[in-house]
Amino acid sequence: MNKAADILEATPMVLGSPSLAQIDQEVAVPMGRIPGPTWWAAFALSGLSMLMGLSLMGYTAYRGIGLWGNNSPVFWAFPIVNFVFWIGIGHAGTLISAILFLFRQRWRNAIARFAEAMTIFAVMTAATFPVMHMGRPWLAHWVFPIPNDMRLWVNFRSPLVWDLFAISTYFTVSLMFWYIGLIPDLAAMRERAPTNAHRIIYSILSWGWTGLNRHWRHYERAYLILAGLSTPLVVSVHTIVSFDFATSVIPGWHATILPPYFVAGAVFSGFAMVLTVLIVVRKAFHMEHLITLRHLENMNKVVLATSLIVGYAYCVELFTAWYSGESIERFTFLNRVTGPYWWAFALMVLCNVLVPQVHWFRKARTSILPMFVVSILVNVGMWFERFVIVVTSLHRDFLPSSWGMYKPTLVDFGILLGSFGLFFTLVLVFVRFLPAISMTEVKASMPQAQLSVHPEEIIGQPEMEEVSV
Amino acid sequence: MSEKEPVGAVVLFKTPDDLVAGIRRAQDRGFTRLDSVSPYPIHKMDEVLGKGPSRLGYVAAIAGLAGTTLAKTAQWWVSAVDYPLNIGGNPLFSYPAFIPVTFELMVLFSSLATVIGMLVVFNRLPQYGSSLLKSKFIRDLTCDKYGLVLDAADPKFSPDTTRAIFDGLETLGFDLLYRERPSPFFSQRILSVPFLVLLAGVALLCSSATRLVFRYGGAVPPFNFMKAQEKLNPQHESNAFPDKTGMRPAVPGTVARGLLPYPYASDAEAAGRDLVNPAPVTTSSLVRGRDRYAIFCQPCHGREADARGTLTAAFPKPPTLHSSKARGWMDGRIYAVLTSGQNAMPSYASQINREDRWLIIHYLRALQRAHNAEERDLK
Amino acid sequence: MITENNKIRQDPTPMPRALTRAALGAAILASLLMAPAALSNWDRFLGNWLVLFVFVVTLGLGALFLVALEFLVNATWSVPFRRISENLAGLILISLPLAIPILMGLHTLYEWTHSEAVSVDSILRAKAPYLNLRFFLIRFALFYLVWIGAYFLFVGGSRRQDSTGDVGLTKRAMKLAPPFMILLAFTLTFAAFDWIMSLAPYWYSSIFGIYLLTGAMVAGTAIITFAGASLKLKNLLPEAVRSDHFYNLGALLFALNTLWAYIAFAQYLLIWYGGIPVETHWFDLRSQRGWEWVSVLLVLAHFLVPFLALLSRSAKTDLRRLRWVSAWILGAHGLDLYWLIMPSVRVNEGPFGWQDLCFPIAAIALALSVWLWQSARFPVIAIRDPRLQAGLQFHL
Amino acid sequence: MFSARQCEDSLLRWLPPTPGRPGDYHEYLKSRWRNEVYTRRPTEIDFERFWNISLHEGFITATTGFLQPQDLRPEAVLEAIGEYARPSPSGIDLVLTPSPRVFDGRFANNGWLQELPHPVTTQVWGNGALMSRATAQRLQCREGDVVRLTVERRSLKIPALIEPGMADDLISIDLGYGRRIAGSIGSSVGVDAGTLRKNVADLSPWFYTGVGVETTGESSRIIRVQTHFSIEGRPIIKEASASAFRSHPLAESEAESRPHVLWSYRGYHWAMVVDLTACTGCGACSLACTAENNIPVVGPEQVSRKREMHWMRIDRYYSGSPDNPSAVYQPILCQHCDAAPCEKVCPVAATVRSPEGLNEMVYNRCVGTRYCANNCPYKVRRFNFFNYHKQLVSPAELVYNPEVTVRNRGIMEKCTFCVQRITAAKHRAKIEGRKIRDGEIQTACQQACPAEAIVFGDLNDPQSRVSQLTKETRAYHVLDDLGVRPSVTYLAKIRNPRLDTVA
Repeated sequence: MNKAADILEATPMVLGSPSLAQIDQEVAVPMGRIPGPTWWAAFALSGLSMLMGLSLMGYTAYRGIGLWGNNSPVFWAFPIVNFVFWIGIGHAGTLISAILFLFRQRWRNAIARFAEAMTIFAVMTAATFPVMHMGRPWLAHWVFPIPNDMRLWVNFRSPLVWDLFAISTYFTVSLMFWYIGLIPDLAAMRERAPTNAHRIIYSILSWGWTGLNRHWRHYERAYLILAGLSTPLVVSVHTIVSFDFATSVIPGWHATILPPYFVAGAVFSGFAMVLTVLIVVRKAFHMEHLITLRHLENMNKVVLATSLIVGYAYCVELFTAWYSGESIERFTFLNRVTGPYWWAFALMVLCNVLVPQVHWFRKARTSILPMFVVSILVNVGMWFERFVIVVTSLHRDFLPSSWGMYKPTLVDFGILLGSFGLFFTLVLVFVRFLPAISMTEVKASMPQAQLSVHPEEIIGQPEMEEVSV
Repeated sequence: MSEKEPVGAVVLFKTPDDLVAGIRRAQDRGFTRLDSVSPYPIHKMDEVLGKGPSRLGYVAAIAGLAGTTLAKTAQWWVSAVDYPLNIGGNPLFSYPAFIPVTFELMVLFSSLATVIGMLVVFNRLPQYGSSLLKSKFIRDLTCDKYGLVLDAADPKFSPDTTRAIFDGLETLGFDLLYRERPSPFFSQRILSVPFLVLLAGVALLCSSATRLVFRYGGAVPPFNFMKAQEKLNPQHESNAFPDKTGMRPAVPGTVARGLLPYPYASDAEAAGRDLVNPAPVTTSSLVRGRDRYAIFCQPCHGREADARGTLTAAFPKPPTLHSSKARGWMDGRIYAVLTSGQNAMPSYASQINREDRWLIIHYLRALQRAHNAEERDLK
Repeated sequence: MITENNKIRQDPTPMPRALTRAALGAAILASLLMAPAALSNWDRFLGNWLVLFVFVVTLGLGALFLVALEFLVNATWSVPFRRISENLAGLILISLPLAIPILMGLHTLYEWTHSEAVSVDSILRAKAPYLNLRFFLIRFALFYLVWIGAYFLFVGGSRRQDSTGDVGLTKRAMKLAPPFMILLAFTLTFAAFDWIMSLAPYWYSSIFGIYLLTGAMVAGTAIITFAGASLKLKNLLPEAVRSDHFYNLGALLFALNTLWAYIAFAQYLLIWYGGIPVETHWFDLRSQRGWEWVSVLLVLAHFLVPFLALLSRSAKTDLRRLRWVSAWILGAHGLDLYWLIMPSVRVNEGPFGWQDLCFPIAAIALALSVWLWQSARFPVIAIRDPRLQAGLQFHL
Repeated sequence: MFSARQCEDSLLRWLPPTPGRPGDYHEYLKSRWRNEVYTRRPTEIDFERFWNISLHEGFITATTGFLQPQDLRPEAVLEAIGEYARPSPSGIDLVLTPSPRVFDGRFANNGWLQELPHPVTTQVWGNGALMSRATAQRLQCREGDVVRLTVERRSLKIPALIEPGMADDLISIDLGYGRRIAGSIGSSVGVDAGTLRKNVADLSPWFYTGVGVETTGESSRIIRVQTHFSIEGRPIIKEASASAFRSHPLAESEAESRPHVLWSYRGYHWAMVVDLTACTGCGACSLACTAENNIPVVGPEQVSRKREMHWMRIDRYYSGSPDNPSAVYQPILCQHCDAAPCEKVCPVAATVRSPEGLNEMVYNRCVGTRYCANNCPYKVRRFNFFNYHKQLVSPAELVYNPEVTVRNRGIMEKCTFCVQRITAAKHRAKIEGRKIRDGEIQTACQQACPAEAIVFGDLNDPQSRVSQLTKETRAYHVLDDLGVRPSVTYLAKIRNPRLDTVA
């Protein structure tokens, strides 16, 4: 049967079988240390671009949307593209932590924490855009159904209101999911805090967690339920984002395939972003044996799969547009491929469909440089996918008289850069102060951590009463 | 309680299997109040301790149901009852459009309930004062060792002899647990006064900040609510003109359509000569005439035009309009009186428009005729 | 735990006689009812036949999909069920003869085959390069080339393994799985466009391929669950196949069914919201003349009931419940196809006449007989699969 | 205001004083009338009333003719133009025409007119050397390339403006632009072609032959509000030649199935009909709308970024060959759809249907997501990207209509069917206890349209002109297949048969 052995994946999830204590050590120690110059350099860079982005947003709020390239007919442009892009990034986290958890994919344990953190940061980044995108951002609270003295209500038929609910729910749930996962680790950090300040903070955050089994019991259940809830949630979020476009009547937006297509695209880009950052972090913090090549390979497989789904969506979309036989529908997609923005479409297809195909080869899946390049290209491609959908559909719609071209301004680019700054600043702070890998889950998945007793032998034990100590 | 009294004990083990062996031993000795401590959830440990699955699922389900109901009813009430607008010709209660929000609220409610239920209700956290935290083993227990916790409330428990029962097992140590008086903030109960005060403080801060921002921040230019209008509103003054009146009077000498200048200001008799009543005598015209009369004339001249008005005490008494003189006047002559006034009577030109003046005259004629009716009128 | 291996019968497990009789009875009853149905209303009969045809195809492809899925993600828990899927995948072979009446009745079913209608209608003319008889038949052939080819590659290989025990066959299947999945997605998409969507030649919805794809997955999983649960209840499966395996199966069924509901809802919401007549027309047909009740019934039968029935953890391990829920879902899938096809075929007829009755019976007869025929020839489990042990030892 | 004085007053003042002539122009005019008109017209009423009545009526019936009618001699006209009709020498001819917007430049400082698109080229804020494609190709210049025109020794640099349908070898330039001192708006907008003129012209001061043209490598910005001139075979314009129309009138292309109509309008249902046959594309409607509804002037920079604010715009489409195309003008305004896509998507319900079928825009509720504008198939919604009213200086506030809100930045706006006029009419009707009469409400565009191509009224009143016209065979809706059910109906363009026999 040894030939069968290589079919059954026998490669361990953690290399070098470290002791549980070592795992804690490796994860926790970087937090105690004073960060090196590279960290500071990265922090300064991202921090500066974040500040620039934020100040540009402020300036826009002061002067008006006119500072951007938006016009008629392209009323939505860069900010919406960025919004969808970042929301998409935010989907990998929950997918890894929830869906793979439900599928009992143990390899997720090492990367789940990190991915969840990136989800939260990505959603935070994304959430800035709808607000600043408003013509009168100082009235943003009007979009919430707040009872008010004017007896006005919001329009629950509007996809933007759905968006509001979806994103706030998604953010809340991901945050709780992430924090729940953190509590035991925080307890561990509490016990090995370098300074007293650390200790107090970790103590407060860990709610006095001690690891009694009666706590674990409900804890695991809660984790399972949250995973079960987040799975449809994560699908719903990008579905609703896709509704923003698909409910309209604009050709190129109004396509029924958009929901699944957007969800797949979101997972696609999310995984790519997680890969990009993970590859760097794992190198910087020397976690190669906790986040092994096998983790990365599995992620690359998901990238390939989602890339194929996205490619399928492109094809079906184009075909259906032709199949419809409607001249306007056909023109929109012809214009998408051959019109003035053909290069965006070409870039999108190249990065999202063609490039990831290298992952058919195990060699590419398991070597760092190719996968790094691919992951970055996928990020680029997914950004352009949103650009193609938003801009090329709008700039030539029904009445040729109102056709126009869209040219982004420097402010647009500045804000885009700023969003990356915001995201990476948060990531850097996170890896500095919180365990980037779930010690608890990695420990729990170690071979020596299991009970060797066979399940059948422990059925029907007398129930123990709860201790109060 | 006294500081000396131990609330329990913890036995330290190296591997999960040792832990299970320890639990078995304690169970054999009749211990019923015990629990395991581990740095991670040990698979199947619930079965070892004879615990069934957690009931958290019901909490989640109920909360989810609540969220669904709330969302559906709220959206129905807002869109169909309290704020019923025709939006794009859609039905007021467009159920397909209300499904997304319903779903989101379902998820939000049930996950909030799950987390709060798990932490606060089921696990009764935070336990900043837990005696385990003071144990010397706690560092190991959160890292790579396993503990068996025995409760002092257990009848079999005694601080001195309990240690002995684990002889012959792979134990790493034994430690008695003492509850120390918890610090006021790291309290056992989440409902401790300082914590609540802190909570209230934060809430107050946030709400007042929000209020300030929304109340004043929004009104600072350029963040306006379009209260400031660049246009010149009616009845407002304008600095463009020397006399500051925004609404301009007509340039002298202009003649507006339908408003020929009234030439008889000085010569009422001429008006009596030249002018004829252009208004037809119809029921509706008489009715309007009566109304105008009631508004403008009646206070002085009285309902019957017999000078028995309500204001007679305050004002010089007008003559009755049933005098032969008044009845002899041509319509134009009366029109002249209405237009430019006479004796104590001021001009009503600015209050009663031209047609109405003529209608009033018609009504006045009717009054006069009714007041001194003749034989033929009764036919 | 190698001992468990001995419990597994190496030879085909004899199926209960009752099933054979049931299949026979159903077949006879169906064929008796068919003649009058055909005579009373030929168009309707053809429409029903199309429903039956697509039903059988989706069942077969769904089963084949599960087989490929196992190799794709290298799942071990489903190994004990794989032979059931393989046997039922045989429905693809049966569907080919079923297609003959459809191909003969194309002119009655599909408006775009009427050259005089196409010549006067700009939209149909625009579609003619795709919607024309020759290309339609070429595509039809291509679909079956792919499906039957895949059937023999996967199923044939696995059966050969019973005798040879060659691990290489498993490896080959693993290599084949990804490309097959891609092909399956495209073929079934275009099949959905060709066979169902083009019944209403103006209507188009880009999600429709995925709609049928998920439908097929649900149906496939449902019938596997049904067969598996029935076998287990009759103790025809090895001991080692325990509730944990069925939990996974039930969970998969639950997930896929919810996915189907999601796809269906997305399609409906977007078309309802957009309100473009060309698109809404299709749903208008399904909200008049009693069809509105079928639509409501579909929501209940294909989403609400299975969702609630399978939600709880215990439900997924309760074999009896699994059995009736999966049977229910199979019915719902049939109803779905009926709802997709009939209103477009018989534009101004209401749902449900006695003519439709024979087809569910026929479907049951077909599925049963194929299954019995297949499982009479091969053991109930892929006995020499290298991952069988791991599969049997699977624990939650 | 600004203690200004009527110009005639000034003239009187500057004339040498003569006894008996009143210094005030009003008095002067009246005295002229008293002596020269009143006397010639036997009447019993005194002069004051005669004067007032004449003013009021606007005319007087003259008994003894003031003017002697001359009869025209066509042959004389032919002679006159005959000498110009001789073939021009080699080279390019130049025609200088007064601008349809700023005329000879006297209106150059009027922002409304500067921003009004040119009826043919849709150019705003400037002029250019208008030439045909063939000519442009021969000169190797693209649109916007600056060319130097030379008439004798006078030369001028001006951007080329290429338009199908121009005669070859002919360049036409609008006058009235390029004024150096015209005021805060009109100074140095466009190019002053007057400098090419010759005080003693051999043919005419407006027409020159043998004009030298060479490209200068430079290029300058030509701002057109419309850049694509073909309807791409979409259901936007319907046209037919009269003969063809008579033989078979066009039938409204009915979409497969109308969405179920849930809402009916009790009371009034306001609607509009626009007759494409009558429309000449002059743009008066657009201008009237600007004046009525406080629409800001955004300036060349913003227009070039496609942010013009006109609620009523005139689309112009070409059909036929680029050398000799035929043009259609289509006034496009908010269609007030019964199933308006813009309303569904607004998160704050800032745009909703009124009970009278208007698509209402609640300015102060708008938070500016611009979702509605995206979803509008007609792209008639306008967004205040900046606060376009800020830069106004007093007394500019006086030009604003006090009845209409001035929109601030970040707010969406669009045609309201002049809701302020509707409301005013409703008040009148209520006071007088009646329904609004057909034709009582005139929208600003309708009022201004010289061709009476626009009709507004109540669709619920079967007798109203609107309902009558919507039943015409020429009636159709733009983008009818979308099923948005617009309230604006267009009457198909019917071309003059004699022209299409020529073409």
